Amino acid sequence: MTAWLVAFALTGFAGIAWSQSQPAAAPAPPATPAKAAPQTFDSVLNPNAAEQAKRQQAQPGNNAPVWRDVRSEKPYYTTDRGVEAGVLIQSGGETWRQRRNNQIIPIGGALFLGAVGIGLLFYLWKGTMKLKERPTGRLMPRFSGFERSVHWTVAITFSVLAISGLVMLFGKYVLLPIFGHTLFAWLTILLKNMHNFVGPVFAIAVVIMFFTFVRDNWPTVRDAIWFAKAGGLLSGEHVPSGRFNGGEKVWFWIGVLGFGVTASASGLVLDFPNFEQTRGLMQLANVVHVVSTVLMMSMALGHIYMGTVGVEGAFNAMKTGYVDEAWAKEHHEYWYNEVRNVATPHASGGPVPVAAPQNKEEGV
Amino acid sequence: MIHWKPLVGATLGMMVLAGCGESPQQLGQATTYKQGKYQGKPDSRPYESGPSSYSQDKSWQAGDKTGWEKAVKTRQQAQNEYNRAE
Amino acid sequence: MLLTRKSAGEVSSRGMLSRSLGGVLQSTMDRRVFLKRSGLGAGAGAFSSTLGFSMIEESKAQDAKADKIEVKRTVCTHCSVGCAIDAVVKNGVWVRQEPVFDSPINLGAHCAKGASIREHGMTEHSHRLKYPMKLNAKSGKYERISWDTALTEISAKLEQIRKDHTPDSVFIVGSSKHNNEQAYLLRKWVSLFGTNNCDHQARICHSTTVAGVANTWGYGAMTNSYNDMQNTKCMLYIGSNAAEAHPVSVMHALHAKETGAKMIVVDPRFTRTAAKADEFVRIRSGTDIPFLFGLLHIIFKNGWEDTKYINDRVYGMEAVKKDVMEKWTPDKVEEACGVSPAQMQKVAEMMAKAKPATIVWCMGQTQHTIGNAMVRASCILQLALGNIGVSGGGANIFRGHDNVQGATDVGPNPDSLPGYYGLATGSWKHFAKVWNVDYDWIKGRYASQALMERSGTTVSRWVDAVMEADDKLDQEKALKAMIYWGHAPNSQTRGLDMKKAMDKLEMMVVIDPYPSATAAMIAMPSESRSPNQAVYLLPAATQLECSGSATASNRSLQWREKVIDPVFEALNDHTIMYEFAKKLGFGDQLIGKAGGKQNIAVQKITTMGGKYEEPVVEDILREINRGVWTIGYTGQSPERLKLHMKNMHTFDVKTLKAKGGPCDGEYFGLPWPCYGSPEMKHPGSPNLYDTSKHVMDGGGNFRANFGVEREGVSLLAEDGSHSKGADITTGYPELDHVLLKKLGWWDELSDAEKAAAEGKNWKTDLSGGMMRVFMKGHGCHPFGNAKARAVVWNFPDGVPQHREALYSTRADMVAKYPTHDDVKSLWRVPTLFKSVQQKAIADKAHEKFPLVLTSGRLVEYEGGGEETRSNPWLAELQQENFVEINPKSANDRNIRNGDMVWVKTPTGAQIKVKAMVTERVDSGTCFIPFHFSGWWQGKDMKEYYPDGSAPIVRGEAVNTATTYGYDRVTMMQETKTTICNIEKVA
Amino acid sequence: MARMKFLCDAERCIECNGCVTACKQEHEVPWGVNRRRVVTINDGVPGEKSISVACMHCSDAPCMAVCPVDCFYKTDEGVVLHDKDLCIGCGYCFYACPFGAPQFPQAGAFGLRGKMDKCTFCAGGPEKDHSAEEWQKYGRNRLAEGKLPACAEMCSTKALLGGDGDIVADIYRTRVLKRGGKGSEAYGWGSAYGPPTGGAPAAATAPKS
Repeated sequence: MTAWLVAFALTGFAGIAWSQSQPAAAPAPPATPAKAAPQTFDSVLNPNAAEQAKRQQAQPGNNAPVWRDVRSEKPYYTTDRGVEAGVLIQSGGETWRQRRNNQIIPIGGALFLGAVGIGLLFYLWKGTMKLKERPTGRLMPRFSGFERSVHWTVAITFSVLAISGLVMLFGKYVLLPIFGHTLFAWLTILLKNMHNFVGPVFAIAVVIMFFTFVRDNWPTVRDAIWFAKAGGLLSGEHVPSGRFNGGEKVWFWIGVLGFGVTASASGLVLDFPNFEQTRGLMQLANVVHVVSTVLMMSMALGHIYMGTVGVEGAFNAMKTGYVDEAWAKEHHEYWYNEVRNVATPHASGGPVPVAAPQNKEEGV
Repeated sequence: MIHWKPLVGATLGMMVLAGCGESPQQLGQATTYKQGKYQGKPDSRPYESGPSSYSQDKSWQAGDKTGWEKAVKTRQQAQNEYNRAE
Repeated sequence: MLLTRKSAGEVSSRGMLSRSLGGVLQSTMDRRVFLKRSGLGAGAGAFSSTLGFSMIEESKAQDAKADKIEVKRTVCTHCSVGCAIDAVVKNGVWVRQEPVFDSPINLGAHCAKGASIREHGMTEHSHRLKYPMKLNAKSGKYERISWDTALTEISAKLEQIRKDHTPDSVFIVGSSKHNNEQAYLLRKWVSLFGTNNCDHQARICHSTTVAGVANTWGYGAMTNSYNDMQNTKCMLYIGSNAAEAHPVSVMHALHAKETGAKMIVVDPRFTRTAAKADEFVRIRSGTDIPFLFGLLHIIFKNGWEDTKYINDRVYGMEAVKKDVMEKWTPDKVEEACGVSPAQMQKVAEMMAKAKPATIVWCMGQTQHTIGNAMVRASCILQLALGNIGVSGGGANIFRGHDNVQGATDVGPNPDSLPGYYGLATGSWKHFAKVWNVDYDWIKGRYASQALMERSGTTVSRWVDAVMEADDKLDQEKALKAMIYWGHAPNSQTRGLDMKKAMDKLEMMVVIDPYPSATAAMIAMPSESRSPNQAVYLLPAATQLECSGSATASNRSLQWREKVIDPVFEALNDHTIMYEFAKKLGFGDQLIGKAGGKQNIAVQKITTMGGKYEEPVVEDILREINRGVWTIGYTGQSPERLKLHMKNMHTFDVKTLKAKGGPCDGEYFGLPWPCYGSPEMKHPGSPNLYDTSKHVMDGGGNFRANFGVEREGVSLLAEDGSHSKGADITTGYPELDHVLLKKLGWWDELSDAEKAAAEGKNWKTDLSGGMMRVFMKGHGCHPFGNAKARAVVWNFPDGVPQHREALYSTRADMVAKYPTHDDVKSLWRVPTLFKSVQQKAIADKAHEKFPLVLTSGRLVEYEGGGEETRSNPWLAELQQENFVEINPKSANDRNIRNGDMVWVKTPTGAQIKVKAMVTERVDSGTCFIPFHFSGWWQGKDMKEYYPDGSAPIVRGEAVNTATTYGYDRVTMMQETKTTICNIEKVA
Repeated sequence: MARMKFLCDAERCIECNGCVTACKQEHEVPWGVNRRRVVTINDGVPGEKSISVACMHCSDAPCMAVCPVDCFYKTDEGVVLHDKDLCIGCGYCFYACPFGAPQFPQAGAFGLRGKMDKCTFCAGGPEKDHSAEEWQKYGRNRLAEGKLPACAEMCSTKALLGGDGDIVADIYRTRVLKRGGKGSEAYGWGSAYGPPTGGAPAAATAPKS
C-alpha cells in the first residue's frame, strides 16, 4: 500500500512539475501550419442570409436579421482558428455565471457547511458509538491489502480533490481575505494543478473500486430491514447486516458510483480542453461537476464520520484490514456468520497480528 | 439537551456564505483605487507615469490627470475622419 | 557586428516571447535571465547598455545618450495606396510602429499588412535570405557564398553570355517594389548592359491599362485619387476588390457612401467590396465589354450622355455609339454576361444620373486577352458621361504594388526608356545627355541599333523566349540567363512551362529579400536540367531598409526615410546595381561620371557582408528630375518631397491641397505631372485633364499625342474646352520650339534657355524654359489640348470588341465572339490566339473542364506572397490555399466544405487545395487566391528552399495550373478567365 | 473622463484584419493567441456584415465575477485588466465571457491552459507602467503613453472606434446621422455596457445586441 501511495504522490507531483516546466516561450509558428488546426470554413452558408439580403434591398441600413444572427451563437466565418472563434456572442456564459455565483456557491456552501454541522451535532449528541461487548482479542480479516490500497487511493485523491476544489469554489470568499491575493493565488495555482493531475487518478481508482467492492455491495432484502430500522442508529437496536450495511451500500452506489462517476466524467471534460470542446459543454460540465462533488463531499463527510470518530473500531478495519470478532458480530452479523461458516479465518493461514491494536485510541 | 455551539457555528457559517454573492462592478462602486492598487492589484493610473520615450505627444506631465485626459481625447478625434473631411 | 547588435537589441523588444503566458508559476524574467535561457546571451554582453525597456526609461534622465530613439517616417510597401507609417527605432532596432494620423492619404489607417509591417525589422526567426547562396547542383542544396564570389562569378557569366550569344540572351525582371530611384537606375543598368529585355510587375498588373488609357487620353494612370473618391456621387467598381486589395482606399469610398454616394460592384464573385455595395452585379468572368457597352447602350438610348462634353473633348464617340447600339442590346448583354435587362437599366440610371460618377478597375479587368479593350470600354463609358477631368469622377485605376506606378513611369520597361520616352533614336539621345553617357557608347553595347530600338520581350513571356527556337524569335538568340530582381514566379501563368524554361537556363540569379519561391522552383529536381546551370540567390534589402521615393496609385510621390540598416548581409538594390556595374565595366556610366561631371555621388558603406559603394538616392532622383519631362517627374525634388512628408497635416483630405504652411497650394506628394523645374513650383496635378483649374494649379486637358487630325477630322479640342486661364482658348498641339515661335512667345525665354530649347520640344528641352513660358506665362498645357480618343485606331480593335477568352466554358459564345488571329511575332515572341482557342473547342475542353477558374487577392497577403507568408502575424490568418466553389458545383462533385480537392486545368497541371464551399462564387465559377507557393502539384517543396528561408505558410500556386493567353497589345497574361475541373482527393 | 469603450461599425468593417495584426504587432502576441478577431456573418451573400471582436471591457464583467482567485480588476477608465501572476489558468473567464475574449496560450491536457491573455485596451497590467515586466506579460501600455488601442487607431476604414465612450458615441452618431439614421446598432454594447443610462447617445445604444 505504501508503494501505491508513493506512486500516486509521484504521479501528482511529477504532473505539477511538468505543468510548470511548460515552455513559457511563445509557441513559434508550427513547422507545418497546414496541419496545425483543421480549418473548416464553418457556417459559410447561413440559412438566414436570404432574409438579410431581402431586408437590405427593401430597407437599406436595416440589419435586424444580422443582429439576430449575432445572437444566434452559431459560428460564422472568421480567419481566427480558435475554438468557437466564429461565435459572436454566447449567452450561455451569463447563465452559467448566474448559476454558479448565485445558486451553486451559496446553496452548495450551505449544504456542505450543513453537513459539517450535522456531523458536529451528531457527535456532540451521540459521541463515538462504543462496542457494546468487550473486544474478544480475536481478529478476523475484513479488507485485503488490495482492497485497502484501492480504498486509500480513492480516499486520498478524493481528499486532495475536495480540498483543492473547495478552495477553488469558496476560497475567494474564505481564504482570500485572510491570505491576500498573492499567497492565495500561489496556493490556488498549486491546488488547481494538483486537482487537474489527481483527478484522472481518482477517476481510474473509482472504477477499480467499483469492481472491487461491487459484489459485497449488491443490494439484498436484508438491506430493506436495515433501512426500515434506520440501521439502529437512533434506536440503538441491533440490526444485523452483511459485509456492508445498508448505509454503506447507499454510499457505495450513490456516493462512490453515482457522484464519483459523474464528477469524474464532468471533470475530465474540463480537464482536457485540448479536444476543442465548446464552452457550452464546459459550462454544463462545470455545473454538473460542482453539484455532484458538493453532494459527494457532503455524503463523504458522513462516511468519514462513521469510519473514524463515529464508530469505534471502524477505522481499524481499513487501517489494518482486521477487525475484532466482537466488532464484526456487532456491526456485520450476517457477514460474521458467513465468514465463520466458511472457514475459521485463523486456519486459512493468513497472518494474525500478534497484538491487536487498541481500537478506541486509533479511532479518535 | 441542546448543543448551542454547533448551532451557533452553523448560523455563523450561513452568514459567511451570504458574503459569497457577487459584488457590484459598476464604475465608482467597485473601482476602488488606493495607494497604487485597484481592488488589491498593484496598478498605477495611466497618467501617473507620464509620457514614455515612445509618446509622440509630450504635452502632459507625470501625474497630470487633466493633461493626460486632454491628450487622449484629442488623439481620439483622429478616429473621426469627418474632422478632416466633411 | 550588425547582426549581433540587432538580434541582441531586439530581444529587449521581444519580451512577449518570454512572457509568462505558458508558465503556470513562472516568475518574471529580467533581460539577463531571458537571454541566458534563450541561448542568446552570447553577444549580448557587448550591449549590456541596451537593457530592457523599463531600465532604460528609468535611467534615461542620467543616461540619455545610451538610448537613441528616432521616429522614421516611411510608407507601407504592401500596396499602392501609400499609407504612411511612423517607425520608432531604438538604437537601430525597429521597436514600435505608430499610425500617422496626419497623412491625408490614410489618416493613420492600415490593413492587416500595413499594421504588421514592423515584422520586417525583426531578425529573430526571420525567413529572409541572410547571405548570398549558390545552388550546389550535385546535392541540390543551396550553399552560402560571399558577396564577392557572387558578384565576380555572376558578372563573369553575364560577360560570357554577352560574348557567346548576345546581350539580349539575358532577361532582367525588375520590381515594382523598387523605389523610383532604383527602378530608374535598373532601366539605365539594363540599357548600359545592352538590352531591352527587362520588365517588372506592371506587365502582369496594369500594362493593358497603361496602354489602353494612355492611348485614349494621354497618360496611362489613375486620373484622380483615392481621396478624390470622397467627392463622388456614384462609384462603379468593376474587376476591383478594393476591400481586400486596397483596404484603406475603402475608407474614402465608405465616407463618400455615407455622405450620399452610391456604390456599384461588378464582379464574378461576391467580394468583401460587394458586401458594401448598394448594387452588386454578378457578371460572367471576362464579359466586361458586354456589360459596359450594355450600360452605354441604355445611356445612349435614353440620351443620358453628355453631348457637349463629347462634342468638345472626345473623338470617335459616334463610331462607338453605332457599334454599341447595334451589338449590345439588353438581350445580347444578358446572353453574354448574364445580367438581366432590369438590373442593367438600374445600374445605367445610377451611373448616368449621378454627377460626378467614378469608375474603378483593377486586375479583374486588365488580366485578359482583351484587357486593353476592356479598359478602353471603361474609359469610353466615363467619356460619354463627361466624367473625366472632373473631381469626383475620373477613372480610378487602383494599382497593385506600392511603387508599380513609379516603376512603370521610370523603371524597367522593355518598350521604353524612363518616362515613356520610347526607344526611338531621339529618346536614346535625350537620355544619353541626361545620363552624361556617350550615345555611341551605349549603341555599341547593343547587339544592333535595330535591337536597341526594338521592344524587348516581357516578363509574362520570358518562358517562351527561352523555349522557342532562335529563328522563331525576334532577336538573335533565345534567352540563356534570367535575373529575378524582386519578382515572384508564382504570379506568372503557366507554371509547368516555367519550370521547363527554368531548367533550360544557363544561369538564374534571384535578388530578393525573400527569393524562395523562385529558388525552390528551380532547385526542384528535373531530368532536363541544363548542365552547368548556375543558380545564385542574393539577399536584397527591403524598402524599409533604404530611403527613396515611391509613387502611389494616385501619382503622389512620397519620400521614405530609411528605417533600419539592411539586415543580415542584405544590400540595397541600387548598391547591388552599382557593384555589378563596376564588375561589368560600366560603373562610371551608371553614375554618369564623365568629362569632369558626376551625376550621382557615391558613398562608402560597410555592412555585414563587406564594404560597398552606394549611389546617393537623392542624386538619382535629381537625375530623374532633370530628364523625365513627359510625365512631369521634374518638379518633385527630394527636398520638396521631404517637406511634404514633414507637413502632412497641412494637406486637405478631400482635395489633397495644402492650406497654408510651407507647402501652401501644393498637392500632397506633388502628383505627377508636376512640370518644370522644382523652382517653378508646379503644385502637382491631383486630377488629370481638369479644365476647371489653371495649369499652374494642377489643371489640364486631354493630351495631343496622336497628331492633330485623322482622316480630315481634327483631333484638337473644340473652342472653349481649355484649362482655366489659358491664353489659347481652343485646342492646340503639343509644345515645341516652332509653336512657341509661331505664338510669338519665344522671346520670353532667356538667351541661355533659347540656346537649350532650339530645335527641341517640351519633352527634350532640358532647360525647362519653354515649359515655364507656356505654363506660367500663358496658362497653357505643354502637351497640347486635344480630344480623348474613343476609337484607338492603332490598336487591333479600334472600337473595343468583346472576344471570348482562349479557354472558355461557352462554346456558343466563342463562336459568336472569337478571339484574334495568331501573331507571328509580338514583343519578340510568336503569340497564339485563334489556334489555341479553336483547339480547345475541338478538344471539347469546355466539357472536360466545365468551371471558370479565376484568381485574385487576399487581404492578408500580397503578390507572390513569400514576404507576407513569412510574417507570422499575417500567416496565422491564412494557413492554406483554398478554392472557392459554389455549393451546387460542390454537391455535384461530392465535395464538402474543407475537403482537399484537385483542381485540374487543360495544361495537365493539377493543384491540391482545400475546398471552401461558398456562395461567394456562382455555380459556374471557382476562385483561388494567387499568393501561395511552396507546393508543387500536391507536394510540399520545403526541402528545395534554402535552409530557414521557407515561408511559414506554403500552398499550391494557382498559376502552376493557369493556361495560355496574352493580351493582343501588351502581353498581359490571362489569369481571370480560364477553365478547370475540381475533383475530391481520393 | 468617461469610461473606455470599443465600438465596431458593421457598416464599415471590411474584414481586412488590420485590427488583428495591429494588436499582434503592438504586443507581439504569440501564434495561436488572438486578442482580437473579425467575424463575418452571411459571408459571400448580399447582407454580409463583418464585425471585429475583442474584450469589450464590460461594465458588469462576467470574467471578473467568476474568477476563482479574483485576478481581475477594473481601472478608473473602466478597463478590465487582470493580473497574470494571480491567474491560475482555470478557463472560467472563457466560459463566462460572451465575446470569447479570454485566450489561452495552450489547450493542454490536464487543464494546462497557461496564463489567460486578453485585450488590455492597450493599458498594460498591474506591473509598473512601461516596465519590461509589463511588456512581457501584457504588452504595451499605450493608454499610459496618452494613446489609444492600436487596433482602433489603425482600423483601415475607421470602423473600429476605441476610447472615451462619450466620444466614441459622438463619432458614431455623426456617421449614423450622415447615413440617415441607418445602421445604428452597436455590436455588443447591450451585453457589455448594459442598457443605456440617462444621457447616453441614442445612436450608439441600440439594445439589440
